[in-house]
Amino acid sequence: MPLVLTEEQEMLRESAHGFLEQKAPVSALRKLRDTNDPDGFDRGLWKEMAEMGWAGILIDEEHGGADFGFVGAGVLAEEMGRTLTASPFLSTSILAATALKKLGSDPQKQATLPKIAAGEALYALAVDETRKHGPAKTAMKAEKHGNGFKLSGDKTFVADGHVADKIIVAARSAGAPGEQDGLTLFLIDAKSKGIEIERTQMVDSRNAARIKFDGVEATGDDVLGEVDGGYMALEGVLNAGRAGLAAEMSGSAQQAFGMTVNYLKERKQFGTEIGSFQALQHRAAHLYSEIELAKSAVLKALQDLDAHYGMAGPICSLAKAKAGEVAKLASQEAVQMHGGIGMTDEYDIGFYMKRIRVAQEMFGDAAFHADRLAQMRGY
Amino acid sequence: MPLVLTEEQEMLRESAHGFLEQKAPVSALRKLRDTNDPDGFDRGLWKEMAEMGWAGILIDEEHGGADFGFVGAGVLAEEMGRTLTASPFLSTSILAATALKKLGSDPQKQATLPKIAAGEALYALAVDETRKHGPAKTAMKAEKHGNGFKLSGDKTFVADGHVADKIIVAARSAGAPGEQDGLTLFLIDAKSKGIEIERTQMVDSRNAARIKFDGVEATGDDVLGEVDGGYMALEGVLNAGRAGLAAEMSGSAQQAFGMTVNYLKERKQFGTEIGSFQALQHRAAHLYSEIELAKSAVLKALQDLDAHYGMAGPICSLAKAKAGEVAKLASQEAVQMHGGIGMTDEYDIGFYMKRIRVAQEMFGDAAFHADRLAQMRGY
Amino acid sequence: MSDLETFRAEARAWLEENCPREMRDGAGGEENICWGGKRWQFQSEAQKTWLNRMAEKGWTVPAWPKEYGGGGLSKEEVKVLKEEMRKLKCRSPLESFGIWMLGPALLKYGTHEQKLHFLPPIARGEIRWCQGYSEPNAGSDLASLQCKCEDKGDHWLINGQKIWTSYADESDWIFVLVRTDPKATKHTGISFILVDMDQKGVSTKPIKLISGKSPFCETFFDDATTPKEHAPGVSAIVGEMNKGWDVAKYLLTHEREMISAGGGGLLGGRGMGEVAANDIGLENGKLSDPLLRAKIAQAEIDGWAFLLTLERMKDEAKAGQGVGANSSMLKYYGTEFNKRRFEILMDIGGSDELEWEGQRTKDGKLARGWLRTKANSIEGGTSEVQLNVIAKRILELPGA
Amino acid sequence: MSDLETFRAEARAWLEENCPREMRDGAGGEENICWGGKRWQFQSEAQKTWLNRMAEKGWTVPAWPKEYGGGGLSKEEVKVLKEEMRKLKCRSPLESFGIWMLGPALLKYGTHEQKLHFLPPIARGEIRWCQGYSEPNAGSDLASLQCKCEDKGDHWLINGQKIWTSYADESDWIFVLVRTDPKATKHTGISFILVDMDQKGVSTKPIKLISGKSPFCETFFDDATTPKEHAPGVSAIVGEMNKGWDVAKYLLTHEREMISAGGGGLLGGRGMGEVAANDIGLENGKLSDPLLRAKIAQAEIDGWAFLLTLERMKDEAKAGQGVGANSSMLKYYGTEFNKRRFEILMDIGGSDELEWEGQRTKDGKLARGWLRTKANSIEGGTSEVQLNVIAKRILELPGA
Repeated sequence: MPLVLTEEQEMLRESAHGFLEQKAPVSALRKLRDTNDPDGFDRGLWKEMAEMGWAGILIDEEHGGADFGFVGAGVLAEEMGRTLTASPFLSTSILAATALKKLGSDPQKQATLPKIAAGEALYALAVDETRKHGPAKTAMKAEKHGNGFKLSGDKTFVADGHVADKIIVAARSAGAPGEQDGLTLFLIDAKSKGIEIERTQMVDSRNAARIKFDGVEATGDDVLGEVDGGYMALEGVLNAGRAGLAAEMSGSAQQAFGMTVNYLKERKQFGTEIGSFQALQHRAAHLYSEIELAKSAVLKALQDLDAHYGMAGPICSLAKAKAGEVAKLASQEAVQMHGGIGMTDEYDIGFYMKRIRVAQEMFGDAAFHADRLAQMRGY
Repeated sequence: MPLVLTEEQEMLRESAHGFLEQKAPVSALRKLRDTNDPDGFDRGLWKEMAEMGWAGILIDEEHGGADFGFVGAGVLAEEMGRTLTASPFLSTSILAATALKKLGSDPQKQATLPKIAAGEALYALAVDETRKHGPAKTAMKAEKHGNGFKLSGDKTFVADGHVADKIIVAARSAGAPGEQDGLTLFLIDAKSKGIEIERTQMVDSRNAARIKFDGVEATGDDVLGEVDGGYMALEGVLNAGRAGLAAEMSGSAQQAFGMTVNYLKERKQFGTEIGSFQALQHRAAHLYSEIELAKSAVLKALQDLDAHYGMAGPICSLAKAKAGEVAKLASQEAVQMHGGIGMTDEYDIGFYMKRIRVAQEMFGDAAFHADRLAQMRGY
Repeated sequence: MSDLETFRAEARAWLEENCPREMRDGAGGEENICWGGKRWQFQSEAQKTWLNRMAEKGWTVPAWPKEYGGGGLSKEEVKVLKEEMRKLKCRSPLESFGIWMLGPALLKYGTHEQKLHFLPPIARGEIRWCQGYSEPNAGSDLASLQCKCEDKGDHWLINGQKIWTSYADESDWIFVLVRTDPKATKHTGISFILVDMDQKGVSTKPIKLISGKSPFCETFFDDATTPKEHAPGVSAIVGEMNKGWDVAKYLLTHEREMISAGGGGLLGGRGMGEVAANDIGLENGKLSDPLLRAKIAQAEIDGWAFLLTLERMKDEAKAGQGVGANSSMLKYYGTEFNKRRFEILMDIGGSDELEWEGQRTKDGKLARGWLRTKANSIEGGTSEVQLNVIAKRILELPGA
Repeated sequence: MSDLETFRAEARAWLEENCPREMRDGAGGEENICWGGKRWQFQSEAQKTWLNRMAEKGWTVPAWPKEYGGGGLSKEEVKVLKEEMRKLKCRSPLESFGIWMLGPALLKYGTHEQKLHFLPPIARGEIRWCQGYSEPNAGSDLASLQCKCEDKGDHWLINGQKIWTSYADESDWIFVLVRTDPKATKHTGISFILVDMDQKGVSTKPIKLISGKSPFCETFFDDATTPKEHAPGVSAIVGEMNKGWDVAKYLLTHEREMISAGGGGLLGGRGMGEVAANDIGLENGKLSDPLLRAKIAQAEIDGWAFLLTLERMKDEAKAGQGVGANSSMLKYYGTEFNKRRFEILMDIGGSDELEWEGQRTKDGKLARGWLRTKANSIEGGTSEVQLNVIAKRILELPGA
């Protein structure tokens, strides 16, 4: 498959670009932050997105989705990264939609996917329990209880956990923390007894949650996929999320870089545009190259998720690691090249630096994925 | 103690500088290479150095040395690094002199140190057995044999091993490869039965040896230091060598950088000196900063070896790692900034790149020492 | 007993007797600084007592001449005094831009009358000064500044805008770089002038940074005035008219040296490796995140080598060796390293330190600190300017 | 069966019948290349037979028009032919700078007469060409070249020196950039001229590199001559007089594209991690040298992403998208990455690979390869020049 967007995907990109520039520019995120919006995103806007088919971008037509595949989802994520659009797209439309589509039973699908596609239900994926990502580290207990389970433990860094109607949560039904075997995924109502959700306002003005599970009851019907065999299933879902975040960061990097190049052309110092200084030119040219590399890795990861989902682990790690590092560099160079003005809250560039820091941390940073790649390659 | 050279040390530096520029410039190394000199260094020159007190720079006056301490030795190594002087200084006057002075019994000292100081005996230190440094990996056997030992095993990367009269060799008298305990150091005559020495001509036109020990007999008098307890003793000696190599690389880096800065001032392209291009200016300025850092680490390591020899492990690792990385960068920037001419054998800059590659590999490269530092700091 | 030892004993005795208990907690944080000034609210009676006693002794500015409110101490005596204060954990009685910046400028370029008029109130903490250098469109190119200063006979008329004026909203007076000769080319025609901020023509507006609240302000001059002489023989202009650039350059170098000397605080607190071992944990004795471990190990090498370089440069200066422009190198490397260090601390912190608000992170203390470091390589001369200086002044590379 | 499938079947049948067994070992190393030329010594009868058969078919240069000695094949047919050759492991019958460089230049800028005269002997491997571009004092600044070419009525008189002329000592003819108008400014007044090297006025001297022997030479022109017309209507100058810069630029871009397209070979052979695991060994399943492991993991990420970028750029070009100047980006990144990769391979090799001579290292094969990569970012336009091109042409940043 050629490593370019199809005409259909390109059209999606263009329409998303126009829509987001108009409806969800950085100023919208700024407003959500400054008004301390309780949701942290605009429910009206999300409804509009759902009407355009974005909420169900990964969902098959049978369940009311647009079925554009991961490349389509990545195209949207990238454009949202350009404008730093706050929305439940990653948590609901990528993570939850993938989990339910790949792991759900027919009744589970029937009960969830159409609602997601319609923008009527919000989801969150709860995996991490410590400051650094690592699904195998999961310690949260899923104890047998009658015909079902009782879940106890603490989750952190749950994106959109504060607004989710339902939570997909990884818990340990067997084995010990550090082991891959013994994980089970559950689909839990956020209002279940024993759940306590604390909204956490993050560096990027987006929202996540810390969630305490205190003997939360789950029946067998709430299990998503196989009991004890959830690790690889979870990895698949996480890979989709990683590729989505990589696409988002690629978009943010491109936008921050574009703003910087424009600034270099406009800003004068010492009697000339600062973009004429060769040291800055070379740094900009190097960054351009790095961004091109990140774009390639991201597109390939999305294509591979569509073409052979189960084998996309390495390429998703590549995309997440590379896009994360490149986006970080792009945001750092952006602030430095903008000088003092880049440090002010009034200017938008800081929002990019903050969002990129959060996005690169989520589901494993570059160090995590480089290590993972090395392990997969046997060294 | 202030982190500057004393007046005495500064005088030593100046006299060494003048002497080496005149007697042992890069052209001398080139000649040794092109004539395929069997020693790989100039014995006459070594004699002259010995007469100036360099061979015994670390040896106390009682044993005929100049007793200038490690800072003095480092000053000489740094100046030799500037001119890429080939000599047995590292192997004999730093490594062997340190080993014998710190570990030798009185009779051993009496028998060896005056000869070293007089430039009459050459030594080599044989530690490594595999491509990457790691004393604890030592597998060479020292089996009990009557009142003494029988040594069997292969050593590699033994600097000046092809000309050494005596070899200080680390062997395993107890324990298994990977363990620190169980090493013993021996002082062996290079002509002993069972020793087979193969001269290896290295990338830097210097010489090392692969040495096979096949049941070489050693008596108790040949043991240097304690039986089975040689690891920390060896580490001390290696630290001295590491600091010496770091000093040498710092000198090489400074010289390669100086040549490059001069070239930037002279060479014209696009109608102006290439040194006026800001991208090159910034890279040169960055490299300047890095070289200053390396110089600081090197000087501190040398001073600490003098002040508290047994505690100098971390600082010697710092110096070796930092000087190695900086010298590598200096040689790379030198070749790139010189352009095509830097690639020609006719020009000297390639000699620096080659020597630095070898010196940084010897007794642990930057990765080895960074890892060692992390371990020493408990992470 | 040498004179210095006698001084040490006396200083210690005086400090023991005069430094209030509450001022002996070694507290150095920004929130505990006594800045002085007309609007200053002392945080405690002890803070006030301590300032007054030290000011009376001349020890708020111990190296300044006695006639200007200082202690008239020699370099060695100042060092001894600081040592003794450190031993007793005495807080600094007073900090201010008057002490750090204006004082040195006046001592070097001011007339005797100017010194007599302005220095003692600084030493006593009565007047709080701020600095008006940068302008919104000048950035690194300070010489391009445009703030206009016109001669109106008995007074000057000032119009323009300054940016990054730290604590301008809490200060009483401002020392400003203004253009007194609009026709002159860039470096000439600039003067260094002293202005009372208590007037309608001067207003300030705080700047919010990406890290949150900041001491920085914008300062606006709309028909602001300052008399030609603040008192008989006390000119508002420091140094020669139209030669304010010399004063500014002197202060910039001074500032760079202060910043680079401050590098000692770089590795303050626990090392990165220690923090990581504690927060992330070990596996087989090594940090369980091996790539992060590699990053930390490399950074610790550079950080240690940098600290040794600070030490070496100080020792070289003492020995009368060393290169002046090395302060540019230290400023460049130190600020870039500090940014790198905070990136790593954020990596170690992981999602826990990404909470911008709330008790757990003290409202995102580390994250705000991380973002704040991004300005290190911009303020006080950007990294690019420092590299230019190294290339030109140390390496003597030709101009473009 | 489509036309292309018919062609594939025919090509395969022809290759099976005509490619000698000995030429079917897939040997691609430099030592097995057939370069052709007047002084060429065939390494075997098979090599000669293979060249002649392929030349007769026009398949040494399958894409060139038949009238100029080529095969007249379409792009798709060329691709099919290469695929079939690869399947049968056929060696390339002929390689040369005539095929890579001069041919494309003549095809684009030459007259019909020049093509008829010069191309067929290239296609048949009868004349070996080399390229005379760089001069000792020009470097990246090609336009500053000084090699003088004077009009002497019926012939040109050439004086000057070229450097980095690959295989000049084994070549028959040279295509040279010369200055035909000494008064013109840099980019103008340069012509692209064809010169027979078999004359007293042309001499060559091999250049030894830091990596050892090399194909590079210096080439000296001392009153060398070339007739204005090599045959009736066959001018010695390609393209317009004084406009050789256009030809040169075209070829430089062509060269850059060839180099960047060659990036596919970058990760040829085993991966760095695999080599390291084998040569250094594992501990708890991870490379026993953890910092080297980190370095490798990071490099493998960049290497993989770079390969994907090569793929993407090719696909974009096919789709009619893409930016032409991206060849500069690929050249820059690819060569810098290759240098980095060889540094790591040397790190992995450790002391074993530091032996410059002797069997164990095949006379320092890896070390020489490592040193040779240092020229990658210099030849074919330095990394600095590529970054300039990206800044100007892609990012459209203003000139200094």
